[in-house]
Amino acid sequence: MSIGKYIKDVFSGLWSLVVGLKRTLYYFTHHKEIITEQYPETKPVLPERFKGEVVMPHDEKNEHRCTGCTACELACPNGTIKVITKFDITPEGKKKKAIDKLVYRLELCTMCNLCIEACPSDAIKMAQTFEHSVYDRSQLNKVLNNPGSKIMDGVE
Amino acid sequence: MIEESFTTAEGDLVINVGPQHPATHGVLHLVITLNGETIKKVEPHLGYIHRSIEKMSESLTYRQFIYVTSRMDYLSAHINNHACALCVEKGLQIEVPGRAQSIRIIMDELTRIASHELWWGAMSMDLGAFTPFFHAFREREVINEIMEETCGARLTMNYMVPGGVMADIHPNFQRRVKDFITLYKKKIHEYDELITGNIIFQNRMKNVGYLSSEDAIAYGVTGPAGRGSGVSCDVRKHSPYEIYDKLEFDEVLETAGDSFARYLVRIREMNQSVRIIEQLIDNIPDGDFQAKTKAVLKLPKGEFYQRVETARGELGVYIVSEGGTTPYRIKYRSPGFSNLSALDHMARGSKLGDLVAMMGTLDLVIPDIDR
Amino acid sequence: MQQAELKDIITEWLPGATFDENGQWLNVNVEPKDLHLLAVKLRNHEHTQFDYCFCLTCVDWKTHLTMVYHLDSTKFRHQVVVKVKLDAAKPEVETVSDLWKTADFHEREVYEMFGVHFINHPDLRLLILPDGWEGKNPLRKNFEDPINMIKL
Amino acid sequence: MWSFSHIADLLHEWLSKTFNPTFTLIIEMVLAGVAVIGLFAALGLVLVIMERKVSAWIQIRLGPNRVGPKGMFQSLADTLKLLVKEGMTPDGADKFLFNLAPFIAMIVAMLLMAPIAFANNFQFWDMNIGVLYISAISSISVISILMAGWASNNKYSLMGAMRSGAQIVSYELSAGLSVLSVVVLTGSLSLNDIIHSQENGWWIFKGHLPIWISFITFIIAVTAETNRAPFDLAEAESELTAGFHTEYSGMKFALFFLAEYVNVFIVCAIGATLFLGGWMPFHIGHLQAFNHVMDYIPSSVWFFGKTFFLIFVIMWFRWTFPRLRIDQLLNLEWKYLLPISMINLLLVTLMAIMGWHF
Repeated sequence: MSIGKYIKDVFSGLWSLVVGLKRTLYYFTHHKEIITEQYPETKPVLPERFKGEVVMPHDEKNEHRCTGCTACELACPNGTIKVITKFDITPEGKKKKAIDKLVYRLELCTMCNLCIEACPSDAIKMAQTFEHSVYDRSQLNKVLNNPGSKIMDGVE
Repeated sequence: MIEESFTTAEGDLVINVGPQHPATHGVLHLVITLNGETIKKVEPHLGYIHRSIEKMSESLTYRQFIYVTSRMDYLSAHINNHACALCVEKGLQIEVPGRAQSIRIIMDELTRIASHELWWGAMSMDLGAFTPFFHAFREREVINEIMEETCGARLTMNYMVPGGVMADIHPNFQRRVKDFITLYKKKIHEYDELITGNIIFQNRMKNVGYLSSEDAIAYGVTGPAGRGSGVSCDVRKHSPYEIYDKLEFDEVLETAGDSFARYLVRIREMNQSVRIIEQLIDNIPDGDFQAKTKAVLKLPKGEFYQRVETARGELGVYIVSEGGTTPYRIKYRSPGFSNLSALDHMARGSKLGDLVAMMGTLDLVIPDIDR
Repeated sequence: MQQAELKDIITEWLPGATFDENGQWLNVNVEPKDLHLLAVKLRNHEHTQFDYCFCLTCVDWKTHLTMVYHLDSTKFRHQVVVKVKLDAAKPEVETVSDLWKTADFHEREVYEMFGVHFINHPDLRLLILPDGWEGKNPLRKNFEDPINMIKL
Repeated sequence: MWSFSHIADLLHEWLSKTFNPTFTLIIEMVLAGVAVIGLFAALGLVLVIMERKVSAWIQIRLGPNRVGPKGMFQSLADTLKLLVKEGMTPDGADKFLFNLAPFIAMIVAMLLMAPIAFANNFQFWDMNIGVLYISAISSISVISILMAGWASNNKYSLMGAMRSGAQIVSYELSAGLSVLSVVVLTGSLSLNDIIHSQENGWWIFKGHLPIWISFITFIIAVTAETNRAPFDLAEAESELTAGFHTEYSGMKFALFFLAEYVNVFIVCAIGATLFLGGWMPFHIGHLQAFNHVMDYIPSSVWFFGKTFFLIFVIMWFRWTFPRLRIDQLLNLEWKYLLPISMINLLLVTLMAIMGWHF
């Protein structure tokens, strides 16, 4: 190794370090580049497609669109959804299948969206909630239909 | 008694790197035999997060099994899903609409950039530089937000379905991708300033973990790791899927075969991914985003194999069908598993500190290895 | 090399091999005892040069097991699939890890998941399963694990 | 004007009037001890929060911002947490040495405080061999690391300790040689004399190229000596998890942590004293007005300002560079730093002999 190359090595090495130092000094002095989000104070705005949790929308008359066809139950890869059906008696005196409970186990859900794709009557959708932590695992077993709710007219 | 248990009969030190270790980024367990600081043997012990995805897939239908594969290589979740969707489509002989193909490729390439950015940060952190990690996450976060807006999730999207994609792109998608490309071009030179040109980094990387091209082929090392050894192993080039054969991009090849070559391949590959996205983003064809498929998919009896290029290398999906609604047997040929098998060969004779550089440039994702 | 040429050249080496051309690639079915011989030829012959084994796995057909080797040539970019039918009770086949080093790990995986014994394998130990795992092979169709079963 | 020396003089006067000389000495020693321990605690808190803020801003983060105004009490909260944590001793460890090691680290750091001039005429002990004393005592710190690494009965700890041993012993050389170049120019080993020799300009502003070289060598060498990144091989977390203090927890860990920061402070204080003029204010030639304004700033502010600037530089290094490998670390010392600083010392000696410096 010649002396010239030795000195050149030392200087090019030092220069490469200085380039890096310049970059970090830039960020040290430019505080408007900071990207930290202060989470609990400023909540993130989640897009409407965000898959947080399966919910069943009800209208103001406490009616939902679920016919109890179990398409979502069959589509779910994890057995997250369990449809418990009952038989209602319609005013004409006929027996009609309806849901008693639609049990949704959030702990098993992977938010894969397959149940919503499978639903023929758009009865369920994804909500944008994401703070799911609870103190007891049983609280993650949810019944999606409201108590006393019934199926909307015209949904078959 | 302390002295006896400390070393082997030959006087070598055996240390367990992992299953919990800062450099393994997961639960990889390497049993390393050391002579002083020099590595004599590296023996991987796997299975700490083996979830038996292959066995699980045997009981799921062809629509359902795709979501599990997001959990294999969680950094290229889109590409894993893509591979499965392609394999099912191959069996069903579905023609995917052009719009879906373009969207799929844009998503794949965005995933690749996000994955390489995380790799860049994590690898620099392994080498002791913490700052790049946060700088890389700044750009990665933009991609994650694009994903969140269109696919509804940030990491495990399950956006690809047999026949196309699950939903059409968000109206903001094109604008935000273009914004990302602008940001990326503005920031990419900082990566070189911070890490690539740094003399310490170059000394840590050059001539470390040499893998000849013959060995790379023999060990089945693919992806950026294989291309760093001069092996032309880009599946997108040699057996193109979707519309990759119509796109202009270069297969990045480096011939040095050391860690620095693997590093350069990844950095340049990000530029190629940006190039692919730029070609497609303004030319997404109109039409359906999903082909018409039956509600219950049944693959004909036979065997189907699909190779795709993930961020880590070649992913193979091998479906054996008996004609039912669920696959009879699924094998995922994961890139990480083969890449890891070369680690012992690469590491012998190097220093302990080099192991970190090697693991970093092989870009091991442990769930991908264990499946 | 085209499928027909490959078929000819393999028939020349191994007259007993049978072929299946329905799939994506040419499938070659051979006897376990012929596997290593064929593998050496495929790997080293100047017209085939299958230097890259991109997938190695096993399928449990309940009555028998099938080893599946997917081979690729980085020079000619042609592919071939070699299949070996193995006895379900005592599956044994010679290793190919001396030809393709990647087979080392893949064969260890097949060994523990399917119980296939690879003759002459340099280091046939458990790779993924925990130490002390005995007998049962998780990816076999008759595998049952009543303790860890998740009941929904 | 209220300066440190003024307060110290007043205190001394009052004590001498009230008590007999022996008693005065004892009280003064106790007070000095309390002052050092107080300085330690304050330094630990300040430097930890400083490091976290510097790293945060470099990494485009906000850093601690929850405890107290702008997160300024974060390190206090951390210290409280470490104090109440259980200090565990591993089963196979050599218990005596394991528990002793963090205290040795602290004692060494405390001893190094003695000859440092914190302000004009304010020094615990103005000894005539101050520089020699510092190089002698700072070499002892390696013992605590070796002790911790060996006694932990952990392979990672042992490797970290061995690396640290090799590292500190080698970098002592170039640190010593670069300090020597200032000593040669000054002609004295006393820190006080060295400061006074910079009355008409700090050494690095006097325009001597060799002094610049020795300043850079000094900064690199002391970064290595205090086991700071990019030379933190003793605790390289991606290789050795935490190196020599892998097995330490609670307050014993905190002592190591504190000793590291105090060591950084001390080497930076020495650097500031030798090259940046200690508590000397910044003067420009004959600009009398400017110089008077500078004189008006208390000497302690000058000293701490310079020291904290050097500390910032070392932190800046840490958050920019990747870590070296052990053989490269030794290469850097033996192939680059040592020859350069030796030739440099030769040059400086020539300068001193020929009287070329001013």
